Amino acid sequence: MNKLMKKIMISVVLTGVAFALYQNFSLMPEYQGLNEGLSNYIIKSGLNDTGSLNLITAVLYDYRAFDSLGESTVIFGAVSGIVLILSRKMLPVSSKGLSFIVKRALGIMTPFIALFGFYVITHGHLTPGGGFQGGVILAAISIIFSIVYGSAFDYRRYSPQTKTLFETGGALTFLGLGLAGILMEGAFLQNLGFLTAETGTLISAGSIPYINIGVGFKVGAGLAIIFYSMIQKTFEEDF
Amino acid sequence: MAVLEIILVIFLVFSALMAVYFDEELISIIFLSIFSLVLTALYLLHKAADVALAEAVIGAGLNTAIFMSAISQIRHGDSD
Amino acid sequence: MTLRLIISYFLMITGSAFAIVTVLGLLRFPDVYTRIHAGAVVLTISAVLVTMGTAIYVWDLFLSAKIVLIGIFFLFSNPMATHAIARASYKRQIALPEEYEIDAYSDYLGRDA
Amino acid sequence: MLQKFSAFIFLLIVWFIFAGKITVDVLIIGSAASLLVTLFFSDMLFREVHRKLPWYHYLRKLALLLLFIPVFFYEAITAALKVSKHVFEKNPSFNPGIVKVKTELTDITGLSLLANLITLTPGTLTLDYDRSEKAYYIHWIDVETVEEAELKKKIIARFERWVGVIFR
Repeated sequence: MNKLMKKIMISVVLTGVAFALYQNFSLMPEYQGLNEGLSNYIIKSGLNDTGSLNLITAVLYDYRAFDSLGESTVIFGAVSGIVLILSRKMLPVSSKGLSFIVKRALGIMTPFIALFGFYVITHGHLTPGGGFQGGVILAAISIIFSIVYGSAFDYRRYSPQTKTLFETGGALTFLGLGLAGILMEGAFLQNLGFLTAETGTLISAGSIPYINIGVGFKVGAGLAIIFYSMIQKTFEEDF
Repeated sequence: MAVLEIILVIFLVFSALMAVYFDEELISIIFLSIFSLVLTALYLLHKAADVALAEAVIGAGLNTAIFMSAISQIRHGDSD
Repeated sequence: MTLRLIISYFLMITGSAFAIVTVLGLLRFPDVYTRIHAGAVVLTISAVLVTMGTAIYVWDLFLSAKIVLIGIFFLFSNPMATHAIARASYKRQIALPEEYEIDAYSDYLGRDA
Repeated sequence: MLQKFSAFIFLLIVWFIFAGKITVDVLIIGSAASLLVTLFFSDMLFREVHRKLPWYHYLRKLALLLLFIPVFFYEAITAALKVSKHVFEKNPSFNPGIVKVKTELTDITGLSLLANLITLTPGTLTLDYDRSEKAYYIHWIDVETVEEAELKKKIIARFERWVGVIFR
């Protein structure tokens, strides 16, 4: 099969997918106002049920928290697989990184990136963001270290063992809150009612902020491990 | 608003097609990151700030880095 | 239309004009390094002007401070990235300036230019 | 200790800007987050502070840094206008080249700050710094001279004094 044929085939398949998606969306029921349906129930009483101003976080970590547990388990599986296949040994890879001008200027910026990551994680139930997003921002710091300072620096700063500790700690926080839901409220991952404070404060919304923190650490450490085990190539020259 | 939306959707389709069209992996990755950026703008236009934040961080930032490291591994493996 | 709004619109429009100038410069300049010049200087200034205009437009203590932080981030990151790109492209010989008369850097690297 | 403490205070202020309000719960969570960031990254933020200088010297440096901002903005905007002028010429013709400029600074933060400032000024772009000769290699969009003193005056003199006072 030559290249042109390949491209034509890909275009045909993509057009078919686009048509199918369009059909699906056109078959969706008409919007019927704010009175019916599950989404309308969530919009109406989500704030009362969970105390979280951000309804997406309310759905992710309260109504469908079990799904989120599954998602973070998927990340755990991906990390395990990639580490098993790619990283034959967890050794620091030598690399000089970029010039010291870049290193110094990024050194000034890195703490603020980390602080912003923590901000996104802890404000998950009040403003846009949450555990997944903030965790990826934290993982970006590891990528910056590996590229700019060389991966040996990343290894010294926080080694794969530390990252594994963070990841496991995050997962255990999530599971522990789920078990606490069984003990206190009677169902797995039930929102802990006694932790709820006045709406709009940082320590409100039951167990949602703590689940956010756990997921944030887990996702950040997990993605950092994935990236770290992918860069095995050594760069002798600095550029 | 509608005009901006149409322009962004056209850009989206264009960048997706270009990502498929080029044989060079690097150019495909760059077009994918442009795709994520346009998608972020579209999400923001529809007032889905959460999804926009996730798309910007994961699509434009992390995916690009991981793909880059992956193709550097592959190239190291088979040719030089 | 108060004075504050006029100032903010002026800053934003100036910044956008500088952004257009950046694109023109990227298209018109002859080689890699001169194109990087257009990207570095003018784009940074345009981004900073737009962020300042937005900060004056919203005129709220914490929100404006946040937007100013974004501007400071640009101010640090853009010249740094420019320097990294230029140095890497010289050292990896991706686009060597062939016809430069004065080239002190190639002497430093020990390459005969 | 002073390094860690100043980094903590600075990060806490930035945290309040992020959060957008000053209440007790924001203070508690922010202290925890700032403490974590301080433990991991404080030596990268304020690298200079561990030297044996009394603390009010740093206040003086901070005041000078604030005074430097308007000067910087004036220079940067004139720089942008100069490069824009090149863009609108009929066929952009200039004489690019790479020159070597010596500097007296030794501090790493000052050197990288000066390099970034050079990149932001009209038509100059820092390529590298040579530690043994204490000199920058600068790509200049339109080389007018190769004389050493002349070069220094044209490219880095207006920033070097500021940066030299602030970071010694």
